[in-house]
Amino acid sequence: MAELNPPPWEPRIVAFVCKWCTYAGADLAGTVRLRYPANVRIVKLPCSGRIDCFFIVKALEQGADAVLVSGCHPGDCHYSDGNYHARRRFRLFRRLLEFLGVDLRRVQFACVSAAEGMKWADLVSDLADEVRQLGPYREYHQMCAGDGTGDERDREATHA
Amino acid sequence: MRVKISKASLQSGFLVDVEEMSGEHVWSCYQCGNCSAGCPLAFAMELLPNQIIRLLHLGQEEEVFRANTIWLCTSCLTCKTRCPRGVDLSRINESIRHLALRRGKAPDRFGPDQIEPGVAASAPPQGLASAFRKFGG
Amino acid sequence: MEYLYYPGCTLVDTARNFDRCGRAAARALDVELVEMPDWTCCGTTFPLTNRKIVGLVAPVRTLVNARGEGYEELLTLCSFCYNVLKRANYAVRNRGDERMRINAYLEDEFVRAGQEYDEYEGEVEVVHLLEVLRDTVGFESVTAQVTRPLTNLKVAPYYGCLLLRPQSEIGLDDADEPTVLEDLLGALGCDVIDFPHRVECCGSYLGLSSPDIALQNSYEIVHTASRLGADVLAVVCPLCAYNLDLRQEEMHQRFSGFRQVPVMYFTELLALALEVEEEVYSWERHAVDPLPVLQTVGGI
Amino acid sequence: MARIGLFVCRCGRNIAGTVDVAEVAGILAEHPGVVHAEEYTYMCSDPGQLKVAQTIADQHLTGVVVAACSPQLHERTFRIACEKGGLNPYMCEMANIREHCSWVHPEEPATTEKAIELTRVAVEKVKHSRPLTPIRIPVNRRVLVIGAGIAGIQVALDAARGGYDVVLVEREAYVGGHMAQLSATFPEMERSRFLLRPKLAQLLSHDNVWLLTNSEVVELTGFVGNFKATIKTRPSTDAEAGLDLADEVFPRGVERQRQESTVEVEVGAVVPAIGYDVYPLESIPEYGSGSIPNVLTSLQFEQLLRTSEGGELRRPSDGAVPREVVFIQCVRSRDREHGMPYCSRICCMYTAKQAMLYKQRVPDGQAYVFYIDIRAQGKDDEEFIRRAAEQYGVLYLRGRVSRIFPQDGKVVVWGADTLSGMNVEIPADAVVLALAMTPAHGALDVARLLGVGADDHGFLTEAHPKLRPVETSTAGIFLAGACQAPRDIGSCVAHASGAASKVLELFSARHLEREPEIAHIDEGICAGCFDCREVCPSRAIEVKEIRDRRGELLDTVATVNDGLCQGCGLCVATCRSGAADLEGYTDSQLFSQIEALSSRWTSTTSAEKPGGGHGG
Repeated sequence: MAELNPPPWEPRIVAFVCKWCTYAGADLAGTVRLRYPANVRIVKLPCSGRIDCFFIVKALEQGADAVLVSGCHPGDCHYSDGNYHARRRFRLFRRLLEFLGVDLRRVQFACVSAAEGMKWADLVSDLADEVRQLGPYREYHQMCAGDGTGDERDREATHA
Repeated sequence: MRVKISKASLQSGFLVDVEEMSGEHVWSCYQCGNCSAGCPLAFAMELLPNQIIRLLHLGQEEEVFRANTIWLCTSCLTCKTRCPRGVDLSRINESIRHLALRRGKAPDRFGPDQIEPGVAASAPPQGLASAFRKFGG
Repeated sequence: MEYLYYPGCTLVDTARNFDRCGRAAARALDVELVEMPDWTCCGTTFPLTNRKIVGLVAPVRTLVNARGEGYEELLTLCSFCYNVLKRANYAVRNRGDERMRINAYLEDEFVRAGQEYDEYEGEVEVVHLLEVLRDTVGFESVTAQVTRPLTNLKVAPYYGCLLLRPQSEIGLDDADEPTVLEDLLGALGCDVIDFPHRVECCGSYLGLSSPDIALQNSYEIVHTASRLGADVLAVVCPLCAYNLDLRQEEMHQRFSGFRQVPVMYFTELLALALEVEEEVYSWERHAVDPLPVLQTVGGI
Repeated sequence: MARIGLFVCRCGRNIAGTVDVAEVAGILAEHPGVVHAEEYTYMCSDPGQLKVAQTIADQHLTGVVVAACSPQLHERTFRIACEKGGLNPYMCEMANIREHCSWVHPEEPATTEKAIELTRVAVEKVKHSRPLTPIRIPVNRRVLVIGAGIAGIQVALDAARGGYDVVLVEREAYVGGHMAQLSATFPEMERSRFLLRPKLAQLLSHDNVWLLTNSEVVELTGFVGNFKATIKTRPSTDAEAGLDLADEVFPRGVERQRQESTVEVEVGAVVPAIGYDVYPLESIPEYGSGSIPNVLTSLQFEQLLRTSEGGELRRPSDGAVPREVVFIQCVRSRDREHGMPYCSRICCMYTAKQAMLYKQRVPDGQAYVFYIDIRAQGKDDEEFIRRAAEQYGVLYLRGRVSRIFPQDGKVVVWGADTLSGMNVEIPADAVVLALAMTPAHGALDVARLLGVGADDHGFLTEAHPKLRPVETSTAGIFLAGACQAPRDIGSCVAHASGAASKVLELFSARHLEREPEIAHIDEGICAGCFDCREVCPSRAIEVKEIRDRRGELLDTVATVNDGLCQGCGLCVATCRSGAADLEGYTDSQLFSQIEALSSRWTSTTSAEKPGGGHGG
């Protein structure tokens, strides 16, 4: 029997979220039965401040096509300033990723509160669409293996 | 246009007359619309039954007399049966009809002269007598 | 059993068949309707304003005369008479000021006519034939005496409004959920239709004073009955009969897709089921002839 | 080697409707470390929980994973079940395959695939979990109540009568809040001050209660059982002494504070009872923004009624007796276009009260009420409104008022009466606006200060509207009165007693147990850079000196005070040497979860062992 054409490729997105705000926002999206694509896998953390940059790198290394980091809005953090530290840390980390040639469109940061179920659903579907256009993230493995093809690097060079 | 309302216009006596003649408490109506909803003749009425009561609340005599509503009430008592505040609109409408007739505000009275011969032959006397009584005053 | 019977103006005029079938059917159930001598108008409409005491004169005079005949009950067939007499009786029994004023009025009239008069306090009980059939004769015994059951004759029962309302003063049956007509028709073997418009107003006297408006009401009722497959529409009041039967020709012209339905008094159906002999029915009084459907379906 | 039991819940059709539960259990049954996998209709049911405890005993499980709803709902339930089965509760994890999966994705293979992956993540996490025991901490049996309106008073009284100390902080110079400004209450029509007086007397004489007026909480640190509050008291100005409020609302015996002072108190629980405010008339242009004389706010009219008891009611502008008074409802309430979509709940009732009180003062006066819907759901409320309409002749006009403007000495009101279908104009002598109830000014600052949520209007957010209406998501902080949502006095008192009962419940425990998911620092690795102390929001990082036997200082390292640590994990992410870690969210747990999401799993069949995976 002819091989069933394999299902169209779907991006794999790992989301690191804080349990007080974004995780509860995702719960709310469920309670009100919103619909959004099933590309995202949530990893729960106590606060966005707990999200170590290595988690993001590890997720990309394990084949994630994009990583989403989401915590509380400024001022809402249950630990009062956890998300401030996180934001400063990620701003520096983004410049490092950019320097390393990681496609920044594949690492996104957001704030979703416990009351913003709709925002979470929209955030996930927009991100899934965007990454679907970008296609699978093979460049990361090529970079790790050191045989990155020119185009990625050149574009970075001209761009920097 | 805008209707001016004041204490004077509210206590114009019209409502008091209607309450006295009908024995009904017009103020206990809280405008739920049940009477209008069930009235079999509402479709042909220029003002709904509940609006007649409303205009009594606001002392708007002329508006009440101008409308055909009180002349289409057949006293079928659907409204009284279902009114949550126990208001009997049939008695209120009859009182207003009497006031209209007395104050010369009634449209042309319905009398024997308005019956065509063909109808008179087949019409039940009960129908004629009740029509004359209701609209003759 | 004997009842003092008050026919009313219409039952000796355009609705004579309603009256004759009633008397004959009652007699068949050995209920004798003794017509009240020199009865006068019942007042047709009950006075709804406080001060119009003169509106009570006609009904209360009839009640006083009925008391004079020595009967405890006064039986009526037409729902207008039943309503006015019953409400007048209720007023006398329950509203002291009206009792006092109407008695003073009648006393003056009787004394001037050389008759003595003692105060009327509502001693007479106003009853309707339907009540008597239900509570005294009993529908089971009606069924037992039915010789020609009207099986598979689809009948839509129609009460109109004054037979039942106001419930607090009439009390014949529940104003919104009556069953007495259904039960009677069932006792006669009819296939009784669950008729939603059975207590909707037929247009009443507006049929005469504003005919084109009232046509909408009567059409609504007949059209619903015909859509529900009714062979016959059973009524209790000659004015309902007028609005629902005599105006079906106008309905036919004005509304497309309208199937006519014969309208019959419940006493006609009662008489047919009891096989009362022929000359009480005057089918020619019906605008829509019931005979065709009675012969094919009703087995008459 | 891990012996993990997996329980996949169908949740009736909530999960089974779009996720192939059998396949989730089937695939994961083969996962390394999983020794038991089954599905069940309702895991949170008693039989479901019993199944967990039973399986732990029968199979000697070292870890449990329940793939079901959100852990926010039943993590506690299943951890207790594990404890009953003899397994340390922290060796139990939940996979959220309902709110995050079955409820939001259609019935397609991708949904079941996601459920499998989320469950695999939980299994991998449990492999790296460690048994933990809750931390016991002392409880400070004193409660801080913010706001001395009727709600705050009730909490303070209940707690004081419960035998605990109360610190009652009130921003104004007087106590009694808005209730002290009212004339009478609905539907009983009792004088508000008379109702307040007994409660105030008990409060001001109760030696468990320390009342601080003219004071505000400026800082709050710590956590349940161990809060530290800094309270600033401002000098009471002479003007306040002259306030026309009768002295019964002035705390006798509290000497007037001359200069500003600050005090710190240690409390175990905090109850904000900061009440409400009224929408500012100044920002309502269509009603004159306060510039039209004889247009009064409901509170201003309340004061007029209170000061005219038994006498003549005269309007403030010219002292005349108003013969025609128009009350306008829903002023900025139920007004989405002005960001105020909610109903303020009590105005229909107090306006009827005000109209009746007005008619008592001015018998030949006429009161009108413009309304959209009369909302009178409390006990005897409907009858109360009917009395206003029928006995007192208050004319209820169904419709909003579009504009009011002054015209030859009158306030002309343009409204509609939709019942009669007429536009109406009333030249009134006075207009009373039932202004919307807003949170007290500064409510958002209080929310931020206490670390509790607030909705976008500023009403403080309860933990759960139905299940936990007086608690907040922060342990030890409870809500009382209108600060949570508009409500009337009766409901404020009930709500406040609810909050007080939570305080008493908290204080009645011998000691307090805290989740053990807190940070710890490996002294062997810690280089003593103390970056962690810079970021710690709970100031839980302390300096520890390591000395040799002779007391020579060898090293200084960071250590965590497990009484203060809130478990945010900032120190762990900041620590460059990896000395810090967070129980429940350790690096190894998180890395194992990320690897569980590796694409290698999905591309290979479950049977084939992943190369180089971090096995159990």
